Amino acid sequence: MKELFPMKQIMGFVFSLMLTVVALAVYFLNMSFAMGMTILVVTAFIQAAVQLVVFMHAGETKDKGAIYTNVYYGVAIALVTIFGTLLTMIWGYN
Amino acid sequence: MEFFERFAIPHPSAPIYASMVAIALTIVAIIAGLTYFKKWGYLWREWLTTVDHKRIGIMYLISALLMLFRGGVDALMMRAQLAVPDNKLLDAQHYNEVFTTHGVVMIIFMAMPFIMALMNFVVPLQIGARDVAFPRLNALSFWLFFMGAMLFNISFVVGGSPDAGWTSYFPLAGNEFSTSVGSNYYMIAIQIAGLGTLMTGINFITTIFKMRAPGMTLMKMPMFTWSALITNAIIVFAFPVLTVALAMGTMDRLFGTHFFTTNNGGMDMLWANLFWVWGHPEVYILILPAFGIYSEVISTFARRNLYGYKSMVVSMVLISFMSFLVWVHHFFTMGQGALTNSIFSITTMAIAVPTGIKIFNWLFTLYKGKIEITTPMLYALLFIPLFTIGGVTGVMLGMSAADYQYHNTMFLVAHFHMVIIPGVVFAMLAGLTYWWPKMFGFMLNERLGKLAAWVIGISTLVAFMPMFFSGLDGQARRMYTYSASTGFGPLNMISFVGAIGLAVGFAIIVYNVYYSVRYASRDIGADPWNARTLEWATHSPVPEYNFAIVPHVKSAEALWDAKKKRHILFQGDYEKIHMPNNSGVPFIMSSIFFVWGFAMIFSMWAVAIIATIGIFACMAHRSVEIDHGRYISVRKIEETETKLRGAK
Amino acid sequence: MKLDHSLPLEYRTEEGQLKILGFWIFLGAEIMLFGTLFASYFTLVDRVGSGPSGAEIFEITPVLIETLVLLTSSFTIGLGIHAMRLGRKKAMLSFFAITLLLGLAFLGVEIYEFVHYVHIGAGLQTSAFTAILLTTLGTHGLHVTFGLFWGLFILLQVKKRGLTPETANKSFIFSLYWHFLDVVWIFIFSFVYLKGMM
Amino acid sequence: MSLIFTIFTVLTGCEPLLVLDPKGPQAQVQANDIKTSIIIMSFIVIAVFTILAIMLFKYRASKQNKDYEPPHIEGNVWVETICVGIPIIIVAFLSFMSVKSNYAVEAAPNGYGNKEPLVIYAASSNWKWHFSYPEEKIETVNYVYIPTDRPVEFKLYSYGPITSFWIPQLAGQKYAMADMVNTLHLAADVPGEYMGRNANFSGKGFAENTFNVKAMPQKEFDEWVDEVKDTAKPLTEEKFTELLEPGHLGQSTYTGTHLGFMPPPEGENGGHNHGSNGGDKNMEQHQPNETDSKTEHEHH
Repeated sequence: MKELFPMKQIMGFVFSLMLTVVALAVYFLNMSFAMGMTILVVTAFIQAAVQLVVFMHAGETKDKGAIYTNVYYGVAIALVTIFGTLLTMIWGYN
Repeated sequence: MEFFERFAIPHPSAPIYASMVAIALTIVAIIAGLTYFKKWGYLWREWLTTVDHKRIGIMYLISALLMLFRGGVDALMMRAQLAVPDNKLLDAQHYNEVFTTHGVVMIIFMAMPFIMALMNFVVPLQIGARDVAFPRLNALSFWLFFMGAMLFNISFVVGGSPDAGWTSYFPLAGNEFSTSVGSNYYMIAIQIAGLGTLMTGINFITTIFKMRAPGMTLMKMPMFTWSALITNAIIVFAFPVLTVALAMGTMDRLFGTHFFTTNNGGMDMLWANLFWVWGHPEVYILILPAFGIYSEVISTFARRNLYGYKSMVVSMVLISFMSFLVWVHHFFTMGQGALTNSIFSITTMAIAVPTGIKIFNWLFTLYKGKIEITTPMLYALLFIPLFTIGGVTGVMLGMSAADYQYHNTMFLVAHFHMVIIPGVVFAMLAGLTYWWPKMFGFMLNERLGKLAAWVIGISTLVAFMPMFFSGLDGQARRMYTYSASTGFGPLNMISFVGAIGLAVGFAIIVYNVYYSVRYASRDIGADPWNARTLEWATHSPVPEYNFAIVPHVKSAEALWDAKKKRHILFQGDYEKIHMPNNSGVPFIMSSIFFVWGFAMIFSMWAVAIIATIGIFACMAHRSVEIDHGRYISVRKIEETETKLRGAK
Repeated sequence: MKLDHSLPLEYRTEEGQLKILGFWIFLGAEIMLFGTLFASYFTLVDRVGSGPSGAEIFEITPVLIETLVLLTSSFTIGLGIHAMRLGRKKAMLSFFAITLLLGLAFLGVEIYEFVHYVHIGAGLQTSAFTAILLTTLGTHGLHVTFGLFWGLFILLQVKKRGLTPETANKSFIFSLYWHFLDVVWIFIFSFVYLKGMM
Repeated sequence: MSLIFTIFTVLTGCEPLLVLDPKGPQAQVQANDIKTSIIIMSFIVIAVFTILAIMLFKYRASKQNKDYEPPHIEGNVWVETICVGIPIIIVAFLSFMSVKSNYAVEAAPNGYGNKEPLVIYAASSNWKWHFSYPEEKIETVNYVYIPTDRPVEFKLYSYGPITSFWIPQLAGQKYAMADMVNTLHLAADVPGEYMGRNANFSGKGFAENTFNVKAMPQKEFDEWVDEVKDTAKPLTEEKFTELLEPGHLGQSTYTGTHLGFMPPPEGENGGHNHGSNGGDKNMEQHQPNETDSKTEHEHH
């Protein structure tokens, strides 16, 4: 009967609601840009990880190596693209 | 009448009218021929609806060769125009259209399908699989590419060709400076073909990860399969960037947005940036499968195992990641400052290190070998020195301060042709010759093949070496003419001679195909090259199920070890084989995509909306359809195997 | 067809396993798609031309509603897959139906938001900023719209054909897609809206 | 490689290649980089050619015994370390050189640092170049005079597609774009006439999108400026709008510049990082006599 109750899912949901509330602090409280961005980066990436592990079951089969490599690789290249673009399009000129 | 005026060519000329007539006549001839010989049913059943990776590979091959011809004619026209100063053969507008289509056709519609052709045909055979992971998606990939290519190619008879260069920099390609529909063709046709490529990427990664023969661990995969895996990984992460960039460009042109315009906050630089975020990995998408082919060919004809297998794999993985870190070297001169340029200058030169490892590994594969110079091997041996010249000039271009002098000049043109022609085109020709017997059951003539290889090899040098010098002498690329006082004349004349030489070389290949179809022996067995990998373990031509019994593999050179160490590849009895059913949906859906693309290009919204609904209807059909495939019975397998063995 | 009974239904056939891995790789491509949109967004965010900036047009209420609705829908589809793995077809169908309704609600709020933007002079053609804002949001919105149709088709199939390896496989893949859209939304919520209103 | 090099140099008519015949410090830095890298790269090319020749000479099947079975060789750590190590050393050396040169070409020319630079705004339009001298208050089309022995800062921007400002013998190129101003530093050591052109494809008239550069001693330059001020017609807004029309023009000279009535996209008028002003709005804004103060907050 234990597995009938979706404990994992409920924990995940509560956790992601909490992270949303934390992220909302940047709107309701007055803080510096750096502080706000730090909070947003941390909460967004933890939320993404929660979805990935709890809801998407990324690690449950023997293909998990391929799946995680794929996701990490995608995220790494997306970050390179974002920061590289900012560097060449904006920061490089200042 | 007004409705039809938009389809007119903005800059008509006699050759374009002649092409229109030729295209019309060809279409009539094809339709008449198919009807007369009652081949419509055959065409539909065996080709248009096929999901067999081997047939899809052959269709890619035919498309690639057609496009090679088209892009080659463009190249000849350009070199002829520049052969003498102040030439009047082409005017500026035509020259601009010609070099734009030459670039797009050669990269997107020639080199890409050529790679797809060989990957499709060879990879499932090399890993001992029955087909790719998603056969129907594979057919859809091909037909999307094909329809994209056709859409792009009708541009020069309907509405006008794109004329802003293959890089299509905004704002030149935007509404402000480009009023014909040419750049719409560019945006939409490449988008459609790109979707197909992305699906291929997903398909092949899944295939290679999940469908390898028992015993074939990742480090026991043949090098071509490794290169295919890495290439497709790059495709999956690079092509979405192109999708976004093209979508933004399309919106600028059709819906009046301001992404890349010169007003309302638009940023022309962003197009260049996104284009090259895709564009540089694209270079490696082209070159890595070529490296895979050379690895197979060199080790086969040196009669030795590939030297440094592990470092080959590691260097490819490194290249795949680093290829995403260097794109800014395509616009060092944009003004982003010394720090940014320094970072990307270092990453650019660093990528030469893993590439260098590969060159040395091929050289050491020859060490203590028993080198037999066949046509594929000759291409590989010509590749090494020519590609080295192309490669080291790439390192020179990577020095950003010096790049201020190379950028946009013939030096750059010389560099990337010396990389792409020996790197990609020679590899494709080597691969074509090498796998031809597996595809068609007979070999291409070796004497004609070697003659063509020599002619093409020497002509490449003659055509492109002079450009290094005219570039350093101040000849910018994409100039349709120059005055005699510049002194560029003699160098460009030499290039023109080289271009003719290349044309002669390709003509010899065409003649070789004709000659070999007529006269070559059909009695060649399964393994005419005495090769090392799994694809040569099945019959030539390959039966639809590839292997009657799934092979068991113990090393990266499964067939060689079977021949030398008596490994047994095929154990057990025949079992019934599950195969996918043919489907007309990919072809129909892609045809609707063609209509959709055409409607978008000419802003015919009603047609575009109907076509969009059609596309989604095809997807909905796929969602609810029940298709469990079919089985080939043991009796049928026995019959086929006996027949094929008898042919030996 | 080979059936491996130690695995959940959606993984039981070889074809099913291929499809799940293939879909994960597709999601890799989607990461890059949205990554590129974000790269463009961050580049163009200050280039507002003569139009409004983000801080001038963003409102917290609809954004919060959208976020909560989408987070909840991600939770309910997670429950749906949980029910599916327990073989409870009815519960699974209800959870899927709730998910789709929440998706519809999300889309409704988003359409309201778009109409509002256009109304206050932040249309697609206003500036580079509005163009990339509406394109980024619109790409996500189109994904959700596509997901609604896709989900509906799967719902009907499960209802008609029951829980078979095929339908379970399709449902599982759809749930991956839906969770992924939620992840994308979290990033839009954080780095488009909250950063813009900070 | 060097043999081919000689042959081609002879073919081009004994004249040295423009890029390798620098007449100013910036082009000199670039020519040195190019020459050094050609020499280093020649070694790599020669090494590869030699190894390939030896392998082909020694291990041809026709030279081997018929029963010879090539051995199975996995690889060798030492050989592979060398094959990685040497390229890394070369790349490290070239990187060092590249970074040093980057900072050199992006700064005031070496040895001229203490002299006051001459600022010239160079704007491209389809398919012409407009040169404005804000201090001298004169403007030229399709030709530019510069003094020797004095650093020159070209401020580059475009009324149209992206173009690239290039004077091979004085400095490498840099883009001119519609929504921002780029700075190109150069100086001419020797008086003379130099070829300049747009190197980035910009449409139909691209091939002829060239300009002449004449470097002369400061005294002659000052005389020329005075002469222009005495003889040339003033540049009105109507006249400049007419000049912007697509097409080719010969060389012409004006007193006054367009910078007053059509300020370049920099500082508060720039599109770059300053989103509130679009290019269209720039063209309508009238802000005379601001050019001098504006040079202070440019992008570098």
